[in-house]
Amino acid sequence: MTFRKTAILAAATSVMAMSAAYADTVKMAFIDPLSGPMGPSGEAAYTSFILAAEHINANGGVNGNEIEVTGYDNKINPKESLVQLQKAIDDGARYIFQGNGSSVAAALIEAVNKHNARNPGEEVIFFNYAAVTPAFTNELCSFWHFRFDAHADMKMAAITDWIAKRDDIKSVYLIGQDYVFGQAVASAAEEQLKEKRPDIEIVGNELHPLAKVKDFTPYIQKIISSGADAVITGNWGADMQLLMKAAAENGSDVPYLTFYGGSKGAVSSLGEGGVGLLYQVTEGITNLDADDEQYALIEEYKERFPDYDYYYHRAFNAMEMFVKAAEEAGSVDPIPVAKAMEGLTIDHAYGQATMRAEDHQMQQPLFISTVSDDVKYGVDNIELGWALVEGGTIDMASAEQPTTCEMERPE
Amino acid sequence: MTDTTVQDLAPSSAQKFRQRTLPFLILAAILVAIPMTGPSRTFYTIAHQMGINVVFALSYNMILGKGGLLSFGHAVYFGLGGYLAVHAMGWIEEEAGLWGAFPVFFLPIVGFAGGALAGAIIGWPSTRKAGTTFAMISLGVAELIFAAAFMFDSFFGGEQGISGDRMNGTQMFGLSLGPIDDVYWFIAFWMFVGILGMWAFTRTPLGRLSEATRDNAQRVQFIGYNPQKVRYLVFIFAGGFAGLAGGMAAVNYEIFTPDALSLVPSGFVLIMAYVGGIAYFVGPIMGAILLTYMQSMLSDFTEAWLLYLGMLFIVIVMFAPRGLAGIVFGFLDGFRSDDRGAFLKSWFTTLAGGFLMLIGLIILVEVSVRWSNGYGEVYEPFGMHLSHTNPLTWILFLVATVAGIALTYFANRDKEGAA
Amino acid sequence: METLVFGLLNGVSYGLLLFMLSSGLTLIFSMMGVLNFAHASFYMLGAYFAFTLSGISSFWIALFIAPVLVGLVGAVVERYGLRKVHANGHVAELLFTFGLAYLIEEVVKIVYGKTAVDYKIPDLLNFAAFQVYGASFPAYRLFIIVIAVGMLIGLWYLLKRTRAGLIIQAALTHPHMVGHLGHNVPLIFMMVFGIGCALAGLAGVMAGNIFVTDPAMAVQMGPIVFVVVVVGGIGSLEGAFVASLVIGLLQNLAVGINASFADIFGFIGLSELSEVGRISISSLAPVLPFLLLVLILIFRPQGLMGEKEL
Amino acid sequence: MSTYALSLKDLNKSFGPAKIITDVNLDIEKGERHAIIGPNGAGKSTLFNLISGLYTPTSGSVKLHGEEIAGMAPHLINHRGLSRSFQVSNIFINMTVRENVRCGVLNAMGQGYSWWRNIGSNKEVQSRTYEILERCGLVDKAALPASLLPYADQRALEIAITIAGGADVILLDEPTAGMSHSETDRAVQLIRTATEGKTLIIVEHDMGVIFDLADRISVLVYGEIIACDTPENIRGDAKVREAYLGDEEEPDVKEMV
Repeated sequence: MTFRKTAILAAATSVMAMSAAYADTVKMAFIDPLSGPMGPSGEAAYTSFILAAEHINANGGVNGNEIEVTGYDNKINPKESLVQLQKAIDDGARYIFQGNGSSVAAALIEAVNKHNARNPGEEVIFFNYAAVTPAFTNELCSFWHFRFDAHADMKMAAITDWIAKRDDIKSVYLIGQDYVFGQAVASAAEEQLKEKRPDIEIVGNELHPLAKVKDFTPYIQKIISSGADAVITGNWGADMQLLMKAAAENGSDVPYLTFYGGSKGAVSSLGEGGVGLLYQVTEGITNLDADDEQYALIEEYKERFPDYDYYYHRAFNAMEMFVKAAEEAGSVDPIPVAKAMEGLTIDHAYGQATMRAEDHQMQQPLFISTVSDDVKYGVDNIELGWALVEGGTIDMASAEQPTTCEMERPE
Repeated sequence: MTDTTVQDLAPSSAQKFRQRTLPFLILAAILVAIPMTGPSRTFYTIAHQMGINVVFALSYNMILGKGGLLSFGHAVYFGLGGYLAVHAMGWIEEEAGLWGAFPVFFLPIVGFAGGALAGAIIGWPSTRKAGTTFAMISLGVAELIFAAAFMFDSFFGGEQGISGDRMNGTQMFGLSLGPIDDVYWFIAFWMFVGILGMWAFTRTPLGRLSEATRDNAQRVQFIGYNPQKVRYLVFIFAGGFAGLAGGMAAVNYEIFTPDALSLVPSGFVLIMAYVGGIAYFVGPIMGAILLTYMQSMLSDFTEAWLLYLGMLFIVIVMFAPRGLAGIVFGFLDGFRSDDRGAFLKSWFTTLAGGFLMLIGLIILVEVSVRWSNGYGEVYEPFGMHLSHTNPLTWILFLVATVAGIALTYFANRDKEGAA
Repeated sequence: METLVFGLLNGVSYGLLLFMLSSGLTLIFSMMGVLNFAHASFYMLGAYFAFTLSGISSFWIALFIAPVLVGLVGAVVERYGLRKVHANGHVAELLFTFGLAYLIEEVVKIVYGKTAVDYKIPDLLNFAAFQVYGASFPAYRLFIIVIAVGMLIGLWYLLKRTRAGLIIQAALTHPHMVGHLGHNVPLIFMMVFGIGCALAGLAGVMAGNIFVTDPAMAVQMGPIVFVVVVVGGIGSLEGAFVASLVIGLLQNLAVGINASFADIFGFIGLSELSEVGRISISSLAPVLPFLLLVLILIFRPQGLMGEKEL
Repeated sequence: MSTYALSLKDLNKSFGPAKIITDVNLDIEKGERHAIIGPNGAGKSTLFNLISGLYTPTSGSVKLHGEEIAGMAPHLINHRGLSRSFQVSNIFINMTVRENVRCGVLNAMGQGYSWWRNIGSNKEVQSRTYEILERCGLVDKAALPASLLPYADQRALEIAITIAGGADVILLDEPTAGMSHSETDRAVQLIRTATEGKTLIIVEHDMGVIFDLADRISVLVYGEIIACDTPENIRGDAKVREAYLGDEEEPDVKEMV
């Protein structure tokens, strides 16, 4: 144990020692919860960005510059995020990462827009890696905002695509949190199902208050008695875990298609009960076929950060895309990098990804996976992990959604 | 009897100047001097938050310290006032009705109105009782309003909240409110107004009566006042000033989200006021400044900042119930007393003891946090390599803690011996 | 029909769980006047202790040892913390427990990590007790009911049939008199606080594995416990029992009602499309207890079965 | 037709099965100084609490200047011109003596709840406060915190607060309890001047004080008024003797008989 940690430290110091060779430092700020109840969510992503940056630096950095990612704890509070944003900008950061909470992302988009308008020459770019409200790349779209995660409608498109292929699913139950996001998920599901499989009956459309329910058993019993063949939910955090625990406990045995089934602890809390019950949609899972380099990365991550699992593949995508854009632009300044990023395509471990120019929404293939006991990499330090389901690969075009964005670009 | 004899009972005008006018002159001088030092943007950002929290904490102390009402839902009035101000900001932008002519600079007045209105409506049933009943009602109301915030999107904007743009409408004092140093004057102005207003309130008959009701509600009844009415009126004002702070926050952040109404900020304002010292007018000001700083800066140094916050709070509750202000004024009193030498000796021994215990605590917490994370990170203060396997860590921890406890013990034994 | 049956079953099991939690708080509150904000934190400690103990021994040992450990922690907190603050009045005591809740959460995070631990239902009870209308009722929930009833009987026996219980009962109704009778009041306080915390710990042992055992569990459960105690009435264990069941049933049955405000108040012209009209009863279920709290405090401040006002 | 300052009719109060006050009838003239005496536990304080609004009568009526006040909230009764003191000093300990009195004065001036005035700027309030402090001999202690006052001065302050509101019916509950002889003499003097021209109802154990002050005396035993007459007649009343002789520990009996 001690030996391993020292070895990592030695590696870390050697990276530090090399830093003298860089021309300059590109400062990037990671603004997300790093303490409090949502702390683990932020930390799982933060560690991914740290590792990605280390790899880039070890390969000579970006245009000869070293990348430095600094964490700023926003306590998942929009106002505190703005304070942290000011601190980050003061510290010289010109690139901001954030993902936890659409309210925070909305506040940051607004704040970055205003900052850039009020402080020309000191522009800041916001890389959104997980806030999935569709509006951010539609009516609220901004030149200064790039999203690397598929937004809610895209994920829903993947889910409904998969359902459409399954003739045994005749009825669907929708359950979600009673606020903008949950409502948006429910209406997207309704619309898309009507279009792709008009014969499917929506037997329930339940909204429960956000983060208030302690026992989901009554909801599960409603689902069971409705006779639904599948359940779709956008729940996250405790609402997601408690829902799934209650489902397993009460013998619900239909697929639960989730956005956030991959959140930490969900699989282990269900145990074997999660097999064939919990499904998720993501841009990649560790048990997809990939090259050895990717496997090495997954293993390195697990070794470095034993509390977490390799989950934020898009963090590595975002960094890779940034480096490529900076190289094409021949600069690390925000505006040229942002312009180079528009329409840029990268090849990552699980396929291609393109940053659509019209709305700065990353287009990528999506995967539906479920909990399985026959996997290469488990999660939560147990044997169970995520395995691709049959017909679970949704290609880029199928997931693609139209945009209403009318972007204003600086000249 | 002549007027002069009557006046003799009141403090002299020199005293009045020293105790009442001078502090405000000093405050104004500080506020004017700050921008001259060329502070950074971060400084401004945190100073603005402090300004808002100072007003918010003082408004909370109107009911806790001066009114004796413990509330777990004060953020409701901050939030509702702030929401109204953000909406007003939107109306200014759209130039709806007469709003087009309303300067953004005066939005805190709208916040005040919103907070006071919410206080008037919610306070009506809840201030009929004091004590624990009031505390419980405030908790229930806060939960209800917070839940409602997610149901009524048109006013609360759901999870994303409502945002606005402060660079609209009529400009006041040549401030566009765009750049952060423009906003500084806005915050400084309203913080000054808020402090002055709430201080003046303590000098009104109602303000004094509020303290009388806190101390002895029964007696107040028998000299002809209705304690419920006193509590209700004070509650409305506290709501109003909380709303004023909300209005300041609305202009500063240009966004309001339902989080602002939740139990978290309500608990935080309680901690700010109590840590600062609820028995003193300046207490909440000190508490707001310290805790805002801790919230924004301490979290950069340690992820266990909430643990330190909890510790600080418990230590204050257990050992210094009069808060930071009590410590400061206690020191000043002791310093002026006849037995200055003995007092200073005991005071500084306690201070040194507390400091040593703090070092012990920090070592324990920081080493534990890193060990618990398991990333192999090591706590390295002043170039020391304090891992959890290093004996030096535990020697330092033990020495600091034991020495700290011993020093505090002796200091207090001396004190008791002297008394 | 099936929603009703399940609503009743779940309501009772959830309600009894709430009673386990709130009986301890009722004891503490009515005897000591301390509104223990950290009560749910002791519930969390119960779950975590049980997790550790069932890891090194078994669930059945944890079931007995963990509440005792939590009780000891509670007694220590009373002896070295609360007692010192007591002189400064009830508000100071309340604030002390408020800070304690922060502290326990942070310490738990350091010791057990920030994410949920894998605290599982024992295999022996991990099966479906019976099936109704296609849904299974888990055996563990029946077990909760059994344990809660057992605790109820034990508590009743302690209070009505033992000398210590008689003193506690006397102290519940006449807190100032007990000292005059020559009893060691500080010791009684310490015991009551310890027992109250142990009951919360027991609830944690029982609930930690059907819900999630993570550092946020205290914050999630905290407010609802207050609701139970206040709604039930101060100093009334019977009241806490009734309130627990009422709230358990209320929350579970309301979920089954799909009607929206527009359906109910349609006759006064409330539209399905308006924001108020869209709200459905089932979506309100989790906030109903707080509505109940506010209404009770305004219209019947002594609670459902309490004798004195707060 | 002249109305009584205070008129009690068939007043009853019971707590559960215990009857504390039974059919009390009492009429007090304007300007009268009326004393209520009786053994401990006779219900004297309960009677005060019923009159001043702390308790609601079980049945019966209480009329102040002819207006029914039974069951009214204390502050409303106070507005109608009745003010009381307490047996245990009941003052605002965190305020100075001057502020204590000022609280009472403000109400009389109709400024109780005002929040738009500076409390120190009203001349009338200041002079009235000064007047009351002077009358109660507290001027030199005006700036002291009330908690630091010696006991006798706290009792004086209690009376000062009671009369500050300008009520014309004053109820004093054992104003000299626990005082030394010289302090008692001073207190009697104070009560005399402070309540000049007002209706006074006083509960006392010190018979010296009562015979000094009272125009009439009511004797309350087990919740009933067994006698109500001038001091001279009470002294000779057989029923009163009997009631008091049954309670030999009553210290003032000998002095009285």
